[in-house]
Amino acid sequence: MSSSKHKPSLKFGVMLFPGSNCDYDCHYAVREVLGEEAEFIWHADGSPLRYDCIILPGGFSYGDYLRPGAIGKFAPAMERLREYAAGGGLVLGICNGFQILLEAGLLPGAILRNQGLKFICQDVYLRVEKSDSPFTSLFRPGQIVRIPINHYEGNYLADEETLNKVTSKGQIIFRYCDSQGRVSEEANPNGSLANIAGLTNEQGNILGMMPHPERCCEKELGGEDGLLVFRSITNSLKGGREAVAG
Amino acid sequence: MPANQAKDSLLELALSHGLSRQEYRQIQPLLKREPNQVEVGIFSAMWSEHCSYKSSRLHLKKLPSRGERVIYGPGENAGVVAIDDNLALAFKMESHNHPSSIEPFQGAATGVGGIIRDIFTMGARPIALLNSLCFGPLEEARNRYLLSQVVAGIAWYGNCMGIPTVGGETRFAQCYRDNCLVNVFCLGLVEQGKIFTARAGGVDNPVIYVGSATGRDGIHGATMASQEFDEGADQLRPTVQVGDPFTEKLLLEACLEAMGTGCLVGIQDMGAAGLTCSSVEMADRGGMGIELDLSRVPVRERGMDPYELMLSESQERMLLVARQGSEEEIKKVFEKWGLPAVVVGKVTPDGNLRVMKGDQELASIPTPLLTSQAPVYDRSAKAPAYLDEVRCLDLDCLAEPKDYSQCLLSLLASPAIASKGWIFRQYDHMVGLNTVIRPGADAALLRVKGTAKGIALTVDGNGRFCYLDPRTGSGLTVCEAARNLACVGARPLALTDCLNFGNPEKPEVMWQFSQAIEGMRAACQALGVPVVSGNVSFYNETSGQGIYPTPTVAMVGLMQERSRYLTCWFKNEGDVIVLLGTTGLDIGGSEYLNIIHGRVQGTPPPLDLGLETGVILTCLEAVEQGLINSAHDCSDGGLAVALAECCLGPDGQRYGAKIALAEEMRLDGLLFGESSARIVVSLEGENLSPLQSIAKTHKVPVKVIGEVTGNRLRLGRWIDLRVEEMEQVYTQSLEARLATEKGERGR
Amino acid sequence: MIQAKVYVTLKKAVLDPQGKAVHNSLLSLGFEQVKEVRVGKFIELSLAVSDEKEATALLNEMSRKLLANIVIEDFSFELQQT
Amino acid sequence: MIQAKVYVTLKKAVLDPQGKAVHNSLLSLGFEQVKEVRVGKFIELSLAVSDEKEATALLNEMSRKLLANIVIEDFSFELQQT
Ligand SMILES: Nc1ncnc2c1ncn2[C@@H]1O[C@H](COP(=O)(O)OP(=O)(O)O)[C@@H](O)[C@H]1O
Ligand SMILES: [Mg+2]
Repeated sequence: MSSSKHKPSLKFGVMLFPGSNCDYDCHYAVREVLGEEAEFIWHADGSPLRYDCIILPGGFSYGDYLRPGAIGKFAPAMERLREYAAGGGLVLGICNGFQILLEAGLLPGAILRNQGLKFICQDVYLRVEKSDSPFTSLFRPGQIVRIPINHYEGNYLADEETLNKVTSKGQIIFRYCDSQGRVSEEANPNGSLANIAGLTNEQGNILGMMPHPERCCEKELGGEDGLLVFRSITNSLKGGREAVAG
Repeated sequence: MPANQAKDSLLELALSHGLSRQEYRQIQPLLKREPNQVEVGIFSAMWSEHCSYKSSRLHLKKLPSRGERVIYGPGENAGVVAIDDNLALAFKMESHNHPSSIEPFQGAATGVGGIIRDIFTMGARPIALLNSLCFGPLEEARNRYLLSQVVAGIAWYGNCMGIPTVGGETRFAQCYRDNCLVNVFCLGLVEQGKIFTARAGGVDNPVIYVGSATGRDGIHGATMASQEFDEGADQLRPTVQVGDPFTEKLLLEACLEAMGTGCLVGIQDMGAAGLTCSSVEMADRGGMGIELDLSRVPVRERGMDPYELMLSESQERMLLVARQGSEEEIKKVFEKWGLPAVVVGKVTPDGNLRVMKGDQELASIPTPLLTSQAPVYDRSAKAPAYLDEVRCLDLDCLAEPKDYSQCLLSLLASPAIASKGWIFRQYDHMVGLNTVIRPGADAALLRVKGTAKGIALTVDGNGRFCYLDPRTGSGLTVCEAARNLACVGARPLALTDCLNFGNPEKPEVMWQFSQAIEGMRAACQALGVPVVSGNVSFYNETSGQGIYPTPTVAMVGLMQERSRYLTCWFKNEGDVIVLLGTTGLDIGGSEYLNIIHGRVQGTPPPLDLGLETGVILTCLEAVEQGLINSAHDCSDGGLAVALAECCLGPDGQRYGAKIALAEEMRLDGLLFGESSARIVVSLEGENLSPLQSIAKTHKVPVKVIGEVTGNRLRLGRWIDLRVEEMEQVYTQSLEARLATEKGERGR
Repeated sequence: MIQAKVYVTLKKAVLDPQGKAVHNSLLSLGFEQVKEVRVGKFIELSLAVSDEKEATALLNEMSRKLLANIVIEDFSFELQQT
Repeated sequence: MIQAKVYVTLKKAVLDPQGKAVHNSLLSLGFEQVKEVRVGKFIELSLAVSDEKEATALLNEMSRKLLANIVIEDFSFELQQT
C-alpha cells in the first residue's frame, strides 16, 4: 500500500497541538502514500525546526474554544514556526491549521462560522487559481479538483484592502466551484469571501486551506486529487523535475 | 436528630434514588448494621436498574455470547472480537435517552463521550461511531428541535474527538415524542496483546484518578435513567452534565500512552454513578477491595460532601490501578497532556469498598453486596391487551392507491426513508483515513490499514415491528443487520445491542422484553452471531406512556478482501436485476401502511431464519466470487423503494431501470410490502447462471426482474418516474422538513 | 426604538469547558492574576418598540424560547432607549 | 479582587452569520419587532488585583492577545471591585 517507490529524501514535520486530530492522517499521507519522511512536532517543544515542509493539521486544537486557532497560536513551537517561515520554509495549514495561521497573523484575514451555521463534511470542487505555487506546481492552471471539507468555521473573511491585495498578488490558490469549474454562490459551501478556499502569504511559502488534501490521496478513499498537493510540494522542493499531471 | 427520624430521612433518600422500600430494607441485614447516608447513596446507585440490570439480567443470560473469535463477551466495558491472529475489535453500544430528552445537545454529546471511554478503557483506539435515533414526528417543532440538537451534539463531540461517525439510523413515531432514543456505538481497534480490563489487582497498588475535576454534575444520573419521567421532569434538570470533548481527546491520548508504559494494572472509566461504580466494579472484577480517600479527589466546586463526590457523574474522568512505584511515571504522561493524575486510594485485600476522608471512615461495604448480591428480579410478564386489536389488519378495508408513482414519491419523502444526508453531512465521517464506504449505503466499510481486510458496520432497529410482535420484530432486526453487512460483502462477526423499553415493573413491558430477547436469541443462533456487549434502557415512559419496545442492534462484519466490496447502487447500463428471496403479502407494520394509510397495524413479516441465512450466504458468495455489481436489501418501503434507492447513486450517478413483475398479489403488497430476506442485486447477464447455482445450494429463490436502463424507473405499468425527480424528493425531503425548524425549544 | 443587551451565562454549577481552556491559556501567557473565567454570550438586539415594559416582556419571552437554553443557562438583559 | 466583564463583538462591517440566523428564528417565532441581532461573547473574569488601573492594563492586553481577534472583533470591558 505504501507507494514509496523511492527512498525518502525529504522530511515533513506535522505539528501536534492538544486537540489536533488529523495529525496521524497527515503523517500517514506523507509517509505511506507520498513516501517521504514525517515526524511529529510537539506544540510545547521550542527547539528549532529543521524540516523541508511543515504541516499544521486539522482538528480542534484546544477544543476550538473561544475561536478556532485562538489558543493554539501561542504554542512555543509556533514561535519557531515563525522563524522557520521567515527563512522561506514551506508551511501547509489544513483546516484548523489554516485557522491557527490566520490567528497567528501568518496569513491575512480571518475565519467565521459557516454561513449555514452547521458543520459540513463533504466533497467539494475547487478551482486551482494559481498553478505556479510550490503547493500546486503539478496542477494544470484552472484545473478542477475534488477534495473534502470538514469544518464548522470555514467562512473566510478579509477587508476590501486585503482582498484586493491577495487577489492582485496572486495569493489565492483555491476557490470553491461547481463540477464545471464555475465559481458561484451556489458552489460556495460556507460563505467564504470570493469563494476563497485556500491562500498563501505574500511570499508564497505558507498555504492555508480549509479542504483536506490528506483525505483524498488514495483511490480507495474516494479520490487522489489531494495527493497532487503533496506531490507538488515534493516536486518544488526537488527543483520541479516532475511533469505536470495529465 | 433522633434515631428513627434519621432512619426516615435515609429511607427518603433511598426512595428519591428510585429504590423501593423493600430494597432499602434489604440493606441492613446484608450490611449487618444500619447504613449511613453515604452508604445509602452507594447502595442506591449500585442497585439501580441502570447499574444492576436487576430486571434484565436473567433474560440477558439467554443471549448467545460465545464464538471462536470472541475474546471478551458481556461483563467487560466492551466486547472484544478477533479479526486475525493479531488484531481485535472492541465495541459496544449505549443509550443516552433520558439525558437527551432533557437537554438534547449535551445529552447526546455526553452519550458519545461515555461510549468512547468504554472503548479506550479496553486499550483500543476508537476508530468509528454509529448512532441510532428515534424521535416523534417532525411535524411538531419540539421534535425538530430535538433532532437538530441531538445531531449537533453528536457531531460536536465526535468531530472534536476525531473519530468518524460512519453510520446510523433515524426513525420516527409518536411514541418517541416524550422519550426520544439516542443510542450510540463506538468501535475501536486493538492489538490482542494490548487489551486492558477493568480489574484492580495487587494489594497496596495505587488507585489513580485522572481527567476532569469533579463537580456536582449529574448527581442521580444513574437513577434518572431508571425512572419514568412525569411532567415534573424539569426538576431533574440540574443534573444535566456538560461534555468537554477537548478534555476527552487529551484523556484518550494520555490513557493510551499510559497503557504503553507497562505500569497499568487496570483501568475503568467513570460513567454512571461515577467514582462509586468505577471503584466497585474494578474491585469486584479483581476480587479485591479498594480504599478511597475523598480528600484527595480533584474538585471543581467548593464544599462538595462525600455523598456528592461518590455519586457525581462529571464527565471525562477515569480511574486507574497502577503498579506501586510507577506513580511518577504515570503522572508524567498525564502532565504532558495537561491532565491531573492524583493517587486517591489503594487496592486492599479485603474485598471492601472503603471510603475515607483523611482518617475518618465514611463508608465500608463488601463489594459483592453491591454487585453479585444486588437484587435480581424475575418480574412477571403478561402479553399486553393492545396486541389483539392492533394485530388484526383487514386488507379488504384497505383501499389500494390509485397512483403508485405518487405513492412511491410519498414514501421516498418520508423522513424514515429519505436520505439522511442532512444528518451525516454534519458528522466528520472521514477522519482516520479508513472510510471506504461512507454513510448512505447499507453498511459503512472501514479499511484496516496494513491488511486487505475491511470492517463493515450497521445499526438497525424496528420499533414498529417489535410493537406488533416483539419476538418476530427483534429477530427481524438482527436479520436486517446481517443482511446489510452481506450487501457490502461482509460476514457478520458479532453484535452489540441497546434494549430500549418502558417500565419493567409493568408485566406487559416485561413480556415485550422477554419476547424480544427470545427473538434475538433465535436469530443470533441461526446466523451464528454472538452478542458480545450491550446495554438495557428501561423506563422510557412519560406519564405512563411508553415507547415501542425498541431493541437496537449494531452488527460488525468482516471482509477478508475488502477490494471486493459492493455498494447498493446500480453500476452499468444493461445489467440484469435480480431479486433474491421471496415476496409475500406482508403489509403489516410496513412504512407504506404507516405513511399512506396512517396505520400501525397487522403483524410484521414472518421470520424465516433458514431463508434469511440462505439469502445472506448467497449474497456473500456472489460478492466473494465477483459475480455481482450491486446489492441492496429490501427494508422500509419494500421492493419499490429498494429499487428506487438502487437508482440514486451518490454524486448524481443515476441509473434507470425497467422492471417487470408478475401481478401475483395485491399491488401494494407486491411493491411496498416488507417481506424480509430479500436482496436486490444487479449483474452482467453472463453471471446469472453461476449466481443461480449458488442460490440453489442455499435453497434461495432467484428471480430476474428487470434491467438497468435509461433514466426512468419503470415498474410494470404502475410506476414510471424520472430518476432525477425521485432523487430530488429523496435527497431534499428531510432538509425541507427541518428547514421549518425555528430554533424554538417548543416546551 | 429600544436597544437591548442580553447576557447569557452558564449556570454556576455547570461546567464551562471553554472558560477553563481560556483560563489555562491566560495563565500560561503569564496572566497569573486571573482566578476564574466564564465564557457566555452577549446578544445585542434592536427592537422597534418604544415601551420598556413591552420590551421587557418580549425579551423575557425571547430569551426563554430561543436566546438562552434555560436548562443550563441563565440570562439577564439591559434596555436603552435610542 | 476585581470582577471584569469583557464584551467581544464582531466589527460593524462584518456580516454576522449567527446574528442573522438568530434574527430569522426570532422573526419566524413571531417577534417581528426585532430589527437587528448581533451575537457576541461575554467573558467574566476574576482578577486578583486591587488596582483598577492595573486591571485595565491587563484586560487590554489579554483582550488584544487572546480574547478578541482584532481583525474582525471589537472589545470593551467593565470592572467592578468585589
Ligand atoms: N442487552 C445486553 N446484551 C448483552 N450484554 C449486555 C446487555 N446489556 C448489558 N450488557 C453487558 O453488561 C455489562 C454491563 O453493562 P454497562 O453497565 O452498560 O457497562 P458500563 O458499565 O461499561 O457502562 C457490559 O459488559 C455489557 O456489555
Ligand atoms: Mg439496508
